[in-house]
Amino acid sequence: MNSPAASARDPQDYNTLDDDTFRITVRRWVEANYPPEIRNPPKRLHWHENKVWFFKLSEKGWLAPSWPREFGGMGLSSSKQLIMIEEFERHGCCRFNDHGVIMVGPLLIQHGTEAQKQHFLPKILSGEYIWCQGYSEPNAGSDLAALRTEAVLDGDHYVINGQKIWTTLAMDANWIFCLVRTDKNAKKQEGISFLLIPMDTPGITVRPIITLDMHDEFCETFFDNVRVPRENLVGQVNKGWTMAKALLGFERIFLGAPKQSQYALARLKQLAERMGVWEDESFQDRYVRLRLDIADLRELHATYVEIVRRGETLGPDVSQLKTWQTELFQRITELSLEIAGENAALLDPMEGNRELHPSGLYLQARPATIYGGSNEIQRNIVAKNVLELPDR
Amino acid sequence: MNSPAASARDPQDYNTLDDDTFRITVRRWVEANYPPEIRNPPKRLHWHENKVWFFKLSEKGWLAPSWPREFGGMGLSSSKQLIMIEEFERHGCCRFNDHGVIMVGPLLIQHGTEAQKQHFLPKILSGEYIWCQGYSEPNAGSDLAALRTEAVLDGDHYVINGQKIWTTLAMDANWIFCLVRTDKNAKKQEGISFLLIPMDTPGITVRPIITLDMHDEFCETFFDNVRVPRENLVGQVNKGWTMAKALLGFERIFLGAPKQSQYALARLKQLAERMGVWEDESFQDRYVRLRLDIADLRELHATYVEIVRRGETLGPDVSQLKTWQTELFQRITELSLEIAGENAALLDPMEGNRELHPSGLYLQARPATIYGGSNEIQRNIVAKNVLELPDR
Amino acid sequence: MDAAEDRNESLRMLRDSAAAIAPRGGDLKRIRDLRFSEPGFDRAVWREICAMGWPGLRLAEDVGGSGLGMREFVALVEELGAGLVPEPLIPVAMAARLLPADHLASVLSGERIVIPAWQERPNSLDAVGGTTLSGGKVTGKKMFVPQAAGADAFLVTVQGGLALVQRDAPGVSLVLEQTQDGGNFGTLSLDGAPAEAIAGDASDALEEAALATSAYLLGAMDRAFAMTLDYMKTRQQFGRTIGSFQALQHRAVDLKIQISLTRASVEAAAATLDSVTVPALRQSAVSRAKARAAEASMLVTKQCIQLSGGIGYTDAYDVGLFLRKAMVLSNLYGSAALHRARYAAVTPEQDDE
Amino acid sequence: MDAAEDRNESLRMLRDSAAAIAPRGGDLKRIRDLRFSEPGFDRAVWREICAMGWPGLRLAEDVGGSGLGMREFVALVEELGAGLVPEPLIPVAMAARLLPADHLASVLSGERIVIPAWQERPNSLDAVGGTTLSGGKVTGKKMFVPQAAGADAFLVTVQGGLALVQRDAPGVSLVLEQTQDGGNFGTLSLDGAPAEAIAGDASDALEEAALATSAYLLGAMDRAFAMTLDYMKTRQQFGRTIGSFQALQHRAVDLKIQISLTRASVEAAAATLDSVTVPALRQSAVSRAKARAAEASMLVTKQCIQLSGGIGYTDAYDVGLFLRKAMVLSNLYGSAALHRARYAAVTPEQDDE
Repeated sequence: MNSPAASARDPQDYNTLDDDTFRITVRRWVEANYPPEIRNPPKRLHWHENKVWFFKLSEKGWLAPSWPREFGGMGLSSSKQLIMIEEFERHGCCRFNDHGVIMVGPLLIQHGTEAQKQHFLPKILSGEYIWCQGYSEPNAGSDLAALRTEAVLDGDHYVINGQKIWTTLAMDANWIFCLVRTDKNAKKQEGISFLLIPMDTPGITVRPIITLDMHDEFCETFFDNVRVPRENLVGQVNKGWTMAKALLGFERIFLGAPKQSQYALARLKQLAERMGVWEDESFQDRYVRLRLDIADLRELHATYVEIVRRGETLGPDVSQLKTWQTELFQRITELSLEIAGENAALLDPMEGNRELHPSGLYLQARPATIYGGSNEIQRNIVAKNVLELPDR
Repeated sequence: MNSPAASARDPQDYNTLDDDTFRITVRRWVEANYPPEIRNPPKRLHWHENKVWFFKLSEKGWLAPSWPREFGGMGLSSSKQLIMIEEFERHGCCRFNDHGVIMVGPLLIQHGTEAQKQHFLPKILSGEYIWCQGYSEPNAGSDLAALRTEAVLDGDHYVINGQKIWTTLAMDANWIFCLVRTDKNAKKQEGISFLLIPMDTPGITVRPIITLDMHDEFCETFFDNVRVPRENLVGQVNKGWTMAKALLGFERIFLGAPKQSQYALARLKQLAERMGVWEDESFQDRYVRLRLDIADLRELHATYVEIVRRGETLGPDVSQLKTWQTELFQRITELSLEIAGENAALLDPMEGNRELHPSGLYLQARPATIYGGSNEIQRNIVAKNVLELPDR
Repeated sequence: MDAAEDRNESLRMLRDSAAAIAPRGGDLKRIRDLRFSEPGFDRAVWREICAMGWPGLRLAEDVGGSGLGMREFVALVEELGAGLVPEPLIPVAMAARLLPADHLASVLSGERIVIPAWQERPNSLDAVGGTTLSGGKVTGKKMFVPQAAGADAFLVTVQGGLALVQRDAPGVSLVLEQTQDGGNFGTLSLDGAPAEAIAGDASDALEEAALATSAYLLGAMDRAFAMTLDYMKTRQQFGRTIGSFQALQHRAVDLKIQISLTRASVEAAAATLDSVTVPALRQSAVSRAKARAAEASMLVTKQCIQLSGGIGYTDAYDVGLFLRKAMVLSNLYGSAALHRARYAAVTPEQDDE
Repeated sequence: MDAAEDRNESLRMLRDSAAAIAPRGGDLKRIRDLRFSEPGFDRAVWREICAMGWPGLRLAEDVGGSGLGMREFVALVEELGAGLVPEPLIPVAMAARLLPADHLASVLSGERIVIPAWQERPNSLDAVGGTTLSGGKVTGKKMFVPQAAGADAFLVTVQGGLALVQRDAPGVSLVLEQTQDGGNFGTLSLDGAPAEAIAGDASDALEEAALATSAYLLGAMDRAFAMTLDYMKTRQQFGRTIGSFQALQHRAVDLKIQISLTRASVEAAAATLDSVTVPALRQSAVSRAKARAAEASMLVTKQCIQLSGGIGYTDAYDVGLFLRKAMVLSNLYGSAALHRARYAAVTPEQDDE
C-alpha cells in the first residue's frame, strides 16, 4: 500500500452554481486531470492502477460528493451528484476502490460514534484506509440473511470465525466492513451486526477467485479466530441488517444505468464493421432492436434518476431497471459472439485490439445477472412488492 | 342427427401387407374417396360438415384402425396405424367427431362389461352414437382432479349435478362420456368415476362457447338432476381417474406432430409473397429459423413415433414435444401478424382468400398452449418426472 | 419545481376527466355492445367527447382549442385506451390539426366527423401518395381509413396538399371491412370526386397520431395486465392461487418491464414533440415509442390470454378485447418493423450514447 | 428388428469404450491441467485413442479402419464431448478420410498427427480457397487450424487438390493463439513450402467434421446440464432446494427441450450421411444439426452458469469449462448463421412438409 497524499477540502459550495455551469466546471477539470491511460478500462482496475485517480480526487476534495461538508465531503445536492457521475462516465473514468466513500463513510456518518467518525472518515478521504465488503458467503448468496460468519464477544473483543466470498478487491484493501452473526438464536434477519476489521489482523486469509474472464477482481476471505475490539462495531448490536439494506438503496439504479449496454453496443458495431456484416440487412435488423432497447432503457433510467433528483426514495420497482439493463447487456454480447465467427473462440483480444474482444466482453457480462441480487431475486421482488402477487 | 349408414367390417388383414404396399393402398383409397371440398379445413368442422367422411370410413370398415377385428376394428399394428394417420394428414383430411372411436371404444374394450360392448361398440362404428368428452370444469382446468360434478346413487340411477366446460362439439353429440365425483370424502384423484350419459336426458343444457376466433367448437354443458341408469358406469366405481389418464397417452404425441406448424409456415410464406417481403434478407433470416425449428421438431417427433411403432409406452418426456410444437406454431403465426401490416387487423381473410388470414390463424393458435394440459403443466411434468427436480 | 407540479396536476385532472367516458375499472359492456355495429361507435358519446374539448386539445385557443401539448393528449388517450373507447378521437384530432379555422367549429362540436384518408399501400408512412386534385376533382384510392363507417367527410392527402371530400359526393365509393376490435377500415375510391382544396401537409399530424396510438396501446395493455393480475390473485388451482406460482410471477414481471419501458418511451416522445422542432428528432422519438408500444402490446395481451388459461380463449372474456385492439392498432400508423427501420434511418448513432 | 438391435448394441459398446478416455461423471482434472499448455492435449492419451482405432473408425477395414458409419462416430464423439476430451480426434479423423492408404499407418497409430488446414477467411465453409501448389511448393495462408500446436504436419487444401506439408519444412510459419477452452488455433503461412501433392477434395470430410463437432457440442451441453441439475437438487437457499423453484424448473425444461432437439437433429443427420449420397441432402442435414447444436450449446451452457449463481462465474467451477468449449466450437466448421443460410440455399422448400 502506498502512502496516501493529503486529502483536501474544496472551499467552494458548488450547490450555488447553476447546473450547466457546474457541469462545465466538472468537465473541464476531469479533462485536465484524468489520466488518459486508464480511460474506459475493459476491466475493473486494481488499486495500484486506479489510485492515481483516487488521489487526484482526494487532493481536489472531490472524492465524496455526497458527504456533508463538515466531514470533508462536497455536500452536493442529488442533482449535482448526478451531474458529476454523468460527467465522469462521459469521460470514461474508471471506478476506483470506492467502498470507503460510498458505503463505509455514509454508514459511519449516520450510525457511527463520534470517535469512529473522527478516526475513520479522514483516513477514508486520504486513501489511508482502503475498504472491501464482507457480505456474501458460500451458503448465503441470494439468501444473504442466511449468513453464518460468527462474532462472539470475548471480554472487550469480538472473535470472528467464518468465510466471506465475492469480497471485491480484498487483496487491495486494508480494512473490511463485515456483516456478522452476533445472535445465533434470533430470527434470520435479526442477530446480524456490522463490524469494521483491519485486514492485517491475525487469522485473516485472502484467496483471489479467478473468474470466467480470468480476472481476479473477487476474493474469498477466511476468518479464523480473528479478534477485533468491540469499539469496531457500528451502530447497535444485532441491527446490522437494516443498516446494510439502506446502503443497497442506490445499487440497483447504478446497475440499471445504460452505460454498460452502450459500451457493449459500441463494441458490437466495431466488430460488425471488422467482420464485414455491418451492412447486412439481417444484422441491421437485430442491431436496431438493440439500439431501441437501449434508447428505452435510457428513458426508463431517467425516470428513476428524476426520483433521486427530487430527493425521494426509490421503490422496489427499480428492480425492473436492473433486470432489463443486465439482460440487455448480455444480449448485446451474445450477438457479438455470434457474428465474430471463429474469433469468438479466442482467449485474447482480436488483432491485439482490446476493443475487439467479443469473448472477453461476453464473459464479463455473465455475472451481471447474478450479482447485486440475482435477476431471479429481482423478479421475486417485483412480483411480490410491486405486482403484489401472493405467496400461496 | 342424420340416420347413420351401416358400418362394415373390412375382411382384409392389412398387417399382412408390407408397409409400402399398405401406404399406397391407403393413399389411393383416400384420393378416390375423400370429399375434395373439405380438404385442409381452416377450422374444426361440425358433424354436418364432416359426417360424409365419417360414413365413407365407416362403410369401408376403416373407422377404427386400432380396435381389435372382433369388435369391428382393423386390428392394425402400431406402425400401420401411423401410416394411415400420415396418409390422412398428407391428403389434408379433416378431423371428424372422433371421441367415440378414439376414447370411448378403447375404454369399453378394456374396461366395459360384455353388455356395454355389445350395445355401444356397433353404434359408435355406425355413427349412431356421436360423443363428446366431459372432463374439464370451470374450476378444474389444469387441475383436472379438482372436478366437482357429482353423481349420487339413488336406487338404480345416478343423479348428476354440476357443470362441464370445453366439451368439444357437444352440440353435435348425442352422448357424453363424463368424469364425475362419486365419493366426496376420498382424496382428490380417488372418488372419480366414468359415466356414459345420453345428451337428450332431461336436465342437460348445452351452451356453445364463442372463442377468440369466433368459432363455436366448444361448449359448456350443465347437469341439473340428470338421471342415468347405474349400468352406464364404466369400470369400477371411484377408479375413473386411472382409466382417464391411460386414455390421454396418445394425446401429447398427437399435439406434438409438426402438422400445425407446417400448415402455418406455408401460410406465412404465401403471406410474405403477397406482402412483398419474401425476398427481404431479414425476413428470410427469421423464416429459415422457423424452417429449422420445424425440421428438428420433425426429427424429434419421429423418435417418439418410433417408440409407438415398437409398441412401447411413451414416457413423460413426450411433454417436451407438445410444448415445443405448440409454441413454434404460435411463433409462426406471430411473425405472420407482424408482416401483415394493417391487414393484421382484419376480422375476415384478406381478399376473400381463406389462406391469407393471418389474424384468424393467430387467434386459432392461442389455445394450443392451453389445451391438452397447458404448457405450464407440461413443463411441470418434465421438471418433476423427467429432470426429477425436487418439490422443496 | 412549481411549474412541473402545476403541469402534473393538470395532467392528473385531464386523466380524471377521461373517467366520464371510460370509467376506471368500469365494465366493458358498452364497448362490447358496439362491436361489429355500424359505425362501430356511439355518436352521442362522440358529442360528449367533443363537449369536453378533446378533439381540439392540441389546437390554439383562438381557433376553439385548449392550447395543450402532446403530453396532455397522450395522457388522455392512454386513459381512453384503458377503456377501449372506440370513438374516433385520434383520427379526428389529426384532421383538426390540418383543417383551416373556418372548418373547425362543426368538427370540434361533433356535428361533423372528418377522418383523414392518407394511406395508399400497406406498411407505409407516406402521407402523400399518388392521389391528385385537379380542377376541384380528386382521383385516387386510400386504404385502411380507420372508423371510416362513421365519417361524414374525408380529409384526403393529395400531391401538394389536402382535399376535403364529402362522403356522399359523386365519385366517392367506400368499401368497409370489419376489424378484430369490432370497428372497421374503409377503402376509399375517389373517381373525380368534387373536393375542396386545403393547404397543408399531413406529415406532422401523422406523427402525432402515431404517438397517440402508442399511448392508446399503453393504456390498453396496462389495463389488460391489471385485469390479469386480479385474475392471478383469485384463481385457484392445485389448492393455491395461480399468481403464487413463480414461473407465472416471473413472466408477469417481464410484462411489467415492457409496460414500464413503453410508458417511459411514450412520455419521453411526447415531451420531444412538445419541445423539439427538428423533424428527424421528432420522427426518431415517435418511431421509438411506436415500435415499443406495438411489440409490447402484442406481447402483453397475448400473455394475458395465456395466463388466464381456457377462459382467456373465450370471446366472452374481456381480456380478449384488449388483444383484438392490439391486433388492430399495432400495425396502424406504422408497424414495429417499419418504425424500427425509420428510427435507424433518422437517428444518428451518437444519439444512442 | 434384429439388425436395428444389433446396431444399437454396437453403439452402446462404442459409447462404453469411450469411458476409458472420458470416464462418465469423472472429474475434469486432466482436462483442467492441460489447459493453456502446449500442445493443449496429451500425446500419450492420443496414442491410447489411436490404439482403440477411433481416428480410423470411418475408414474401410482394408486400409486399417473399422468400417463403421457416422452414426457410430457421432455416438463416440458425443461421449468425448461429455468429457471435454481435448485430443484432436475430429481434425485427425478428417485428415484420415483424405489421406491415401500409404500415409495412413503412422497417422492411425498416433505416431504422427496430421491436421487439416482448409480455412482462409472467417465465417466460411469454402474448403478450397486460394492457396496454390505448384512445382511441389505451396503458397498461401490458412486460419483457425484447430489444435495446431500438436500437429506434425498439415493437410492443406489447395486449388485442385490437397498438399501435405511438414510442420518443420522451410517456408512454413505457424502463429498460435490461445482459445477459451485452453487449446489453440494456428495461423499457417506457407511461402513456397515444399509439399506432397495429394489427390482429393476436402468438402465431404468437412461435412463429417462439422457434424462430429455438433455431436461433441451435444455431449458437452448434456453433461453441463446434468451437472447443473445435480447442483439444483442440492443447493439450498431460503430453506429450499433451488431446483424446487418453478421459474428455474421451467427454464431447465426449456434447456432440456433444446438438448432433445439437438440429439434428434444430430442423429438424423448421421443417418443421412450413412445412407444418402446426394450432396445437397447431406449438406442440408449437416447444416440443420450444426445450426441447432451451435445455438443450443451456447444457450444451455450460459444458462447453466446463471442457474449456478456466483459459483458459476468462477473459473474453478467445472461448468464454465463447458461454456468455454461451446464458445470455441459453436462457430468452428461454420456458425449457426452460416449453416442456416446454407440450409436455406440447399434445401428445397417442399422438404419441409
